[in-house]
Amino acid sequence: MNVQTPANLSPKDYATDQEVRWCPGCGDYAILKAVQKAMADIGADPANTVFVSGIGCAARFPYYMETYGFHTIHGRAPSFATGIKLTNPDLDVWVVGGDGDGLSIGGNHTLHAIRRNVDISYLLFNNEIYGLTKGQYSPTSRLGTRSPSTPHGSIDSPVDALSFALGVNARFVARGIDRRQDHLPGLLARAHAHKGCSFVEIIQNCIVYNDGVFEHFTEKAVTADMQLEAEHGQPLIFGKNREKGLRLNRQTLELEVATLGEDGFSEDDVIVHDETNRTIGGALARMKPPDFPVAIGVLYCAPAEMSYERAVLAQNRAIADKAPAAGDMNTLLHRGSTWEVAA
Amino acid sequence: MNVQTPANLSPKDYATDQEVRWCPGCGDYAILKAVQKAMADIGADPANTVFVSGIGCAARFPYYMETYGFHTIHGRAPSFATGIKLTNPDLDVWVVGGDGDGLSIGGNHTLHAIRRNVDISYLLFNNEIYGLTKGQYSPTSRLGTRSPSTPHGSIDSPVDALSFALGVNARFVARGIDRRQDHLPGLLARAHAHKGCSFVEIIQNCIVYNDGVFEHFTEKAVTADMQLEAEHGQPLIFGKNREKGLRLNRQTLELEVATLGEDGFSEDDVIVHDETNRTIGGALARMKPPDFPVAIGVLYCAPAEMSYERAVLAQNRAIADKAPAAGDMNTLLHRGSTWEVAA
Amino acid sequence: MDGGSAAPDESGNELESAVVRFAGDSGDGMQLTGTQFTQATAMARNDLATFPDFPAEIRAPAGTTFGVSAFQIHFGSRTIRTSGDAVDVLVAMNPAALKTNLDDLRKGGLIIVDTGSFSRRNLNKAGFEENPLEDGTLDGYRKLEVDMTRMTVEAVKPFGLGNKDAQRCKNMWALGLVDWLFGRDRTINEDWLKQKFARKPAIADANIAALNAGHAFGETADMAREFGSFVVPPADIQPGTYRALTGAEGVAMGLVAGARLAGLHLLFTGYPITPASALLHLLAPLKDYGVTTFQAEDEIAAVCAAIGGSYAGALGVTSSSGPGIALKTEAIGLAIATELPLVVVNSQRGGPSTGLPTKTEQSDLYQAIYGRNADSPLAVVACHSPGDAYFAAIEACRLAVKYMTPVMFLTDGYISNAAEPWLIPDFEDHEPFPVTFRTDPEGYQVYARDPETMARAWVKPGTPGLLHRIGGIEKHHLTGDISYDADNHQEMTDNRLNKILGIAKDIPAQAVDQGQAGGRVAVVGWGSTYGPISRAVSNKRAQGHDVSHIHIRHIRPMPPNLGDLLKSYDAVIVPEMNTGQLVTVLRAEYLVDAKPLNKVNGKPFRIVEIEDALKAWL
Amino acid sequence: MDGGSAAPDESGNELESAVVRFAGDSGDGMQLTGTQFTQATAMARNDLATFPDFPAEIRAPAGTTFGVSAFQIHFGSRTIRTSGDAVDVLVAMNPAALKTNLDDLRKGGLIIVDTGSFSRRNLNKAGFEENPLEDGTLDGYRKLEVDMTRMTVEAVKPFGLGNKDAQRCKNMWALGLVDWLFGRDRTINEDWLKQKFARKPAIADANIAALNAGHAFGETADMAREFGSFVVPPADIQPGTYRALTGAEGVAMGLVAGARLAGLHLLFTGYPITPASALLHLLAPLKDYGVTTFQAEDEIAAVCAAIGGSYAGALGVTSSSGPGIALKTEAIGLAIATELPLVVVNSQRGGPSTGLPTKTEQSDLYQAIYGRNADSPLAVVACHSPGDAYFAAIEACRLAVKYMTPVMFLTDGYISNAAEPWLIPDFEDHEPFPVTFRTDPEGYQVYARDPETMARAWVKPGTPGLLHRIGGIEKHHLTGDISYDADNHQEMTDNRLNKILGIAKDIPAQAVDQGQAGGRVAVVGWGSTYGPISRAVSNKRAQGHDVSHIHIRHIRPMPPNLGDLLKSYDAVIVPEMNTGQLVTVLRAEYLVDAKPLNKVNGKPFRIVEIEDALKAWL
Ligand SMILES: Cc1ncc(C[n+]2csc(CCOP(=O)(O)OP(=O)(O)O)c2C)c(N)n1
Ligand SMILES: Cc1ncc(C[n+]2csc(CCOP(=O)(O)OP(=O)(O)O)c2C)c(N)n1
Ligand code: SF4
Ligand code: SF4
Ligand SMILES: [Mg+2]
Ligand SMILES: [Mg+2]
Repeated sequence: MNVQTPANLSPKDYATDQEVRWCPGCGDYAILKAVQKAMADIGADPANTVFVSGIGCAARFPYYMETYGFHTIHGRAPSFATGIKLTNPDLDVWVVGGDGDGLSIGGNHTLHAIRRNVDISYLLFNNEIYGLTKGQYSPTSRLGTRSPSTPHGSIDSPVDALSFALGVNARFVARGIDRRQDHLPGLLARAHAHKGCSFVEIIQNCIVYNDGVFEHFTEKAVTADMQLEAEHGQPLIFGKNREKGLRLNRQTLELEVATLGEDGFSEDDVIVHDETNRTIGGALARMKPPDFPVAIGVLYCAPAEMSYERAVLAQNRAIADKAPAAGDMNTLLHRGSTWEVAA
Repeated sequence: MNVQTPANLSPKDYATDQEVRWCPGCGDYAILKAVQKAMADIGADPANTVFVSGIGCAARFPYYMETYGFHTIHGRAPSFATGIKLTNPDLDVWVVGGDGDGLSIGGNHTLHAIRRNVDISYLLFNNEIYGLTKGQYSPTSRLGTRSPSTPHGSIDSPVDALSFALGVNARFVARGIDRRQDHLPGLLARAHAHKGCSFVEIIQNCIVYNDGVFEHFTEKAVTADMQLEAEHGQPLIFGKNREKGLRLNRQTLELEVATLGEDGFSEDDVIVHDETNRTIGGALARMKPPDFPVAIGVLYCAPAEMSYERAVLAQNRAIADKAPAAGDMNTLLHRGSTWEVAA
Repeated sequence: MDGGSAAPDESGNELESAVVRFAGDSGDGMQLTGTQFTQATAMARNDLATFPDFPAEIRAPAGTTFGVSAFQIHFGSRTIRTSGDAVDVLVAMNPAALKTNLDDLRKGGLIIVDTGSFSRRNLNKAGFEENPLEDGTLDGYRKLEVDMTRMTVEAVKPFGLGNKDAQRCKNMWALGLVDWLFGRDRTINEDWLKQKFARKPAIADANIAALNAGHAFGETADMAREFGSFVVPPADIQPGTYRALTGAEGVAMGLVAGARLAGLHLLFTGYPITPASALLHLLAPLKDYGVTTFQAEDEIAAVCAAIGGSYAGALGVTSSSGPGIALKTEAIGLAIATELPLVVVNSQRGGPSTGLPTKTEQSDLYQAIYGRNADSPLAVVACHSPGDAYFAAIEACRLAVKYMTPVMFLTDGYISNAAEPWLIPDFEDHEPFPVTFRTDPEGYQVYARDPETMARAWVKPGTPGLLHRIGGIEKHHLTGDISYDADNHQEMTDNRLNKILGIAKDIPAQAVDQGQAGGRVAVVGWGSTYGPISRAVSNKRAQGHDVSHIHIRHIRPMPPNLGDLLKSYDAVIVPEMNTGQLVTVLRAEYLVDAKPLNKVNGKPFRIVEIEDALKAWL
Repeated sequence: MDGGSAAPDESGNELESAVVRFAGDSGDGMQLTGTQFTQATAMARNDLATFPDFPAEIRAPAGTTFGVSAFQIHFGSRTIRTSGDAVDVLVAMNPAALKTNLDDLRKGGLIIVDTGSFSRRNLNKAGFEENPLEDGTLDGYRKLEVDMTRMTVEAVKPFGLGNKDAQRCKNMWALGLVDWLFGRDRTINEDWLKQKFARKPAIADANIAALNAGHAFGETADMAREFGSFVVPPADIQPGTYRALTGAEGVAMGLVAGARLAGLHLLFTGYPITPASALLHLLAPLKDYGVTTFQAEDEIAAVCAAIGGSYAGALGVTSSSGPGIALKTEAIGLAIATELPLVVVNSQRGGPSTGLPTKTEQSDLYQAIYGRNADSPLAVVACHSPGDAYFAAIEACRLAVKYMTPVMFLTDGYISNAAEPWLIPDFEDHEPFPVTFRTDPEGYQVYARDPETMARAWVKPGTPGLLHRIGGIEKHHLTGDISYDADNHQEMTDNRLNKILGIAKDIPAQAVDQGQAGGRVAVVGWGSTYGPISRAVSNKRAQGHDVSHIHIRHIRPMPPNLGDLLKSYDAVIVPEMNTGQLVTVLRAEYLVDAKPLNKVNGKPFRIVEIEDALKAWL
């Protein structure tokens, strides 16, 4: 180990010497690559960066990042991260976990880290399955998923990670895809730049237990038609020839897809993405094939004045500054009524 | 104890002989009254009704209902309820808990009971405080709440119960108020009628630790102006003289309040409540004073084909019906390859 | 015999000690009254111990038995070790208070009742068919019946309060009377009232008037003749500056002190639960003492945040009671596996499950020692009184940072709420144990151990050149890389165990609290049974019996001399407020035929209970 | 000496027993190969035991050591009790498999390697600098080097498979060879292949061709002369119908049987975790057996749903491994307080924390007995083998419903995955224990107890006239109303404890598995150490030593005769795959100086390890 300076690091400088132990072909490799690229692009200081994870295939992530890393227990990574940030808010803290880790056992911690707005970047690798425990269905698995624990098909409807996040006041919500190396690193850099909890769902193919569940929108051939790249200030247009756009149905107040030039639908009628608008963010998050493309990019971003741990420390400091005998232990021990017993 | 028939029961028939141990003046009394009235209105069979609760002041509820009751542990009531429904779907199961019980420690179980759509009626008594443990702030407490654990004011922003529920696919979302005895029993009857998880937030005043936090919209004098009673098919109008209505801002896609007759705003421009519309439900749930009234009533209701436990049992039955040797234990013991060892 | 023994007689005689209990409705302000009497008593240089007994309900309907709130104080001219077995003077502000507290009054003791509250309605609510003041219920006690309500209302008339506010002063009337009864200087109470109601002078004046009126009643009525006033001479108390200290305060300040002595920031995390919440409430305001508090969404998040804090270089401390500790056990395993410091404070309460949250018990010892999956050794430290809590908490912090290990710290509802006068130590006298974080990359290996303590080095993320990764999967015993190797797992398992066992070298030998090594009977305790065991043993010794008292602070590991010490007695008796937990540990560890003495009714041992049990052995 | 002792010689000699291990890359299909060889061996009427050893990774990169998957089978003409200490025949499909498995091969044992996989690249991946086939690494072993890859590709050419698919048949080639080596009838393997690939006949045919080719290679090559083929005569096996049974299957079917015998629906709840998930997978399809399975959002929700199920009148069962059980402990306390039936299955694995999930350990005994807050007694039952798991699981169900109590059921990763031939019992022979739900309102009191069992009555919600409320706050010992009364709490605490202790009357006296009561040494075990202890003791006894084997199933409470039994030996040795847990319990309970024999490296005891340890005592 030697002392590194953040300048001029390349993606491979963020790789450890550990053998990567995901299944060959797993989407996690692509995400690892994108993260390492994003780190180099950002110029992240490895010594000042911490990857915190729960348990699962995704949660193996820290072992492969040449930064500080804490591979904790199943579902609780956001809580560890909160403790880390409260102790040292200057650390760059990334949380990595799977859909089971973050939305099943860990749903509540995800909820509260988002609600409190702890300044972490939460990367949720969604493969719609429990990889590490060999393929049981997860809370994001689609209805009817056959798995070892649902041999006749699952019957509980899945949760949408981003709608959940928005429902509990997320201030940065984004979606990326393992295969979109052209898009993902930039998205991660945005998440990193956001002060507060940035919640990023990354669609990830589990080649062993859930291969191909995303191919209807991730296959090269359908990318243009089935993915919509939301960009702030740009009209929500997609399609091979950028011929389709989103508009609001005034009746239902829901989004709908229309073809430009048809039925008098012109570019002016297309909704322009405003990432500070919660209604648009929510509607984009909810869009599902086949009727809609899958929205990727930063769907919502509305930073708060201060992240949670900064506000905690600001309050601590304000009180401490006002306290007359700040920090004197004997003063503390003598607080309240005391009396003397003479010899 | 004697055998009761559901016919002709009055609210007091649903009261136990236990002394009610809430603080005098607590909003829980009013809710208890409303629930007992609703039970009588519904004609609920006490023997077929189970109240399940976690821990907290609110969670004392089962002791006061002359039905079956299970006062469990903090935050887990939805999970017990799920087990009960999976075992006997014919029972009417009500879950009662506070904001700490349901959204702090129990947030994840609330989430998954809603997502799965277990056929329970979940009554969340929101007093924005931990009552039973003597007044610490809760995840619904407003920013700046001073409490024993936040003596200098809380700094994490609260979660909105109904937005959370909608974010995780709730199919029945409603809000009531302890003081609205005219409104609450009917709401509860609606929740009961809904097949699937009905999630009801009930605004409840904690007279000891959080007195008056809701008075800006619950005081008699401001009721008409600060509460909006959403009713399916009716325009979203409120105000002492029913002079205010909600309309959509085409620019921001958000709701706004306008006065009828001003700036050409007429009743035709008022949004008509469609409880099957998630966008409207979501927008209503989010409305907060002072700019908006608080929406009460059934904000969203879109029943699924089948509730979770019904679907589970239907699947079980379908498989069992198809199985040739259904239930024969010796067949089970002999499944797979067997071989004979002769004497 | 302890409290209750020194019977006041009619002549205003000197007493060695006395026990007074104030009991009334939750709304009657009995906790304040008791605290104020405690202050005045402490000023009079009596040694003392107090015990508040809250109702389980937040605010039960007025007048009911389950809404009764009581505060007991035991004070004397000798060392006081418990809040007293039997009550000498019972102040009962209403029928319900009389009903629920009479059993504890010593025969011949004095009852002071507010007759103004003995209405038919209140009698009914308390479940009295007849008026106990009239039907002979109180035969065998001395009783002083005063219409305090009326007299208070009279006394405060000049201040123009409404009837309700006027009546609320009656606790001060009662305080005045009891102040008089024991010759207390009530200026301290007056001062406090002035300060408390600084912004409502009318209320302050009214309360002071009530206080004075109660006092005057004692002086002027024929009290002295009929009931006598009592004199409890000052105790032989070490000179110095004192304060009243509850166990919760002791733990809170001990944790702050421990972090300071280690040179660390304190990250205290919790989720409210009775009786543990008190710690969170006490620490939350101490932002000027390098303390950050975090109220998490549940106990699991709390312990994980504390571990995260330790990982990042703070002293992570988390606190709860039994059910909450149960939820933390998985994460504690991670702290054990990653060898990070952590203090877990358990304020024990009655169980199982929700149990009796406001009652005391010491039934989480098994959980502390054994309550985790897998071979998961950690250190366990127990405090035995409010003052001891301060020092024991410092010790827990010391072990956690020195040995890079979780430490389970045991206190209980009784210690947390009880108060005692505390000779305030000088912080400068404490031995510091500053942490040195590793910053030198040269030769760093994540799980390389200090040869003496077997602790691995503590590295703060943010340190250049020491990048590494840790986690809960078994790690190579040096590099810290994931290792599924069989021999390595055996080695790491042994290392984890031996590190904890090695702490035994670094703790004081087990002392004998009273008596000597060897002899007939040793009474062995831990935690809050200290007071009653100590007094019972000293009473028995005073009677000439060969009995010693051993009280164990370090429960895991135990002091190395403990086994031999226990074997030096003919009999070993282990009183516990559980069904027998420490006794199991001692039997397994040392194969001594230690005998349990168990009490699980939510209340501390009475001294006589231990004395009675000892009879069989002496 | 056990497996590994019977050295095959060159002359095709008869062996009493043999140990074969198939090892290869995760993608090589070693588990299937092993299972198929097991089937053929069982048909040949050998007794046998198997043990699969999966890699921790789902699919590690091909060729790496951490991606090696192995399957071991021990079979013989006598009773087989373990999967074997030392390997007689090792099939190594690649260099990594050779690397990680060679240590376990007995000196003089036979290695069969696929030379086709010994490319430079694969050697590198396995961490070999030199080719071990050439550098003398294998000196002292007998080796058979075959280019299985090439020969397989040749054999399957007619079926037009792609190269990859063709190569994937090489495990069947290896199976054919080993079938030949031990004279197995391979029709059963052929039948299985036909069935498995019914929809892909080309694949089926290719695999069968490979199987036959491997077999033919044995027959035609000069194999018989050079290496001998072995004959393991049929064991003296009880006649009847057999199946292979893994521990997970044993538990799963035992639970279904237990619920059936109680006349109840089974609600099985879990959250995936290795190695417990197997139970969920096995039970999920059994919808035609009155089984509902529920995959909850976490372990806490799972246990709560199971308790909810029991409350509503089903048999609630929840399952996990150590870290997940830790999360369930708070809720188990509620089941104890409300006295509802519940079975908690713990499939133990290596710890602490995440530990070694795919390795075995029996280190959750403390957690099972003591791992809860407060005085929270429950019953603990442990199974010791796959077949025993079935009966022990039924026993756990019986105790849960009869005594209205949670029962902790302990199994472990070794038992779960290991397989043995199982004489299928006739379900009609099992004694039913039907539950009677209370329906009579007359005189019903929620906590009134059956005088014999001390169990309270079980009432299903939905029953008219029996409306009541229960919960975790302490309850009146008869009415079930909330009670903060001191004496009541003592009574209920005693009741809870005595109910569990009373189970001792209802369980069989502790038997001596081998040997007799009294004597020199007793080896006392529980759980999966059964096999190695049993064989070690029988070996020692065969050598004339006075040593007995006692194996404990009922761990809480223990059989009443156990204390006297243990005291009847000069020495008591307790081998455990932990740092000494049962031994602590025995010492505390009976004050016998039981000595630990511990092994915590993720692997079962080898027989010789126990034999060696016994030397000091015999
Ligand atoms: C307390 C606990 N419960 C269960 C497990 C077992 N477990 C490990 S990872 C995992 C889920 C993996 O799914 P996911 O989080 O989606 O990650 P993936 O493997 O798909 O990347 C489970 C259930 C555990 N390690 N700890
Ligand atoms: C595991 C556990 N943690 C903590 C507690 C303590 N506790 C009891 S109720 C409660 C919160 C009460 O707040 P809420 O749910 O809002 O109910 P309220 O009393 O306000 O009606 C807490 C923290 C507990 N009983 N169990
Ligand atoms: S199991 Fe799935 S998610 Fe896990 S490493 Fe393999 S391919 Fe990736
Ligand atoms: S503390 Fe608050 S919520 Fe609880 S009973 Fe009293 S008033 Fe009601
Ligand atoms: Mg996943
Ligand atoms: Mg609340």
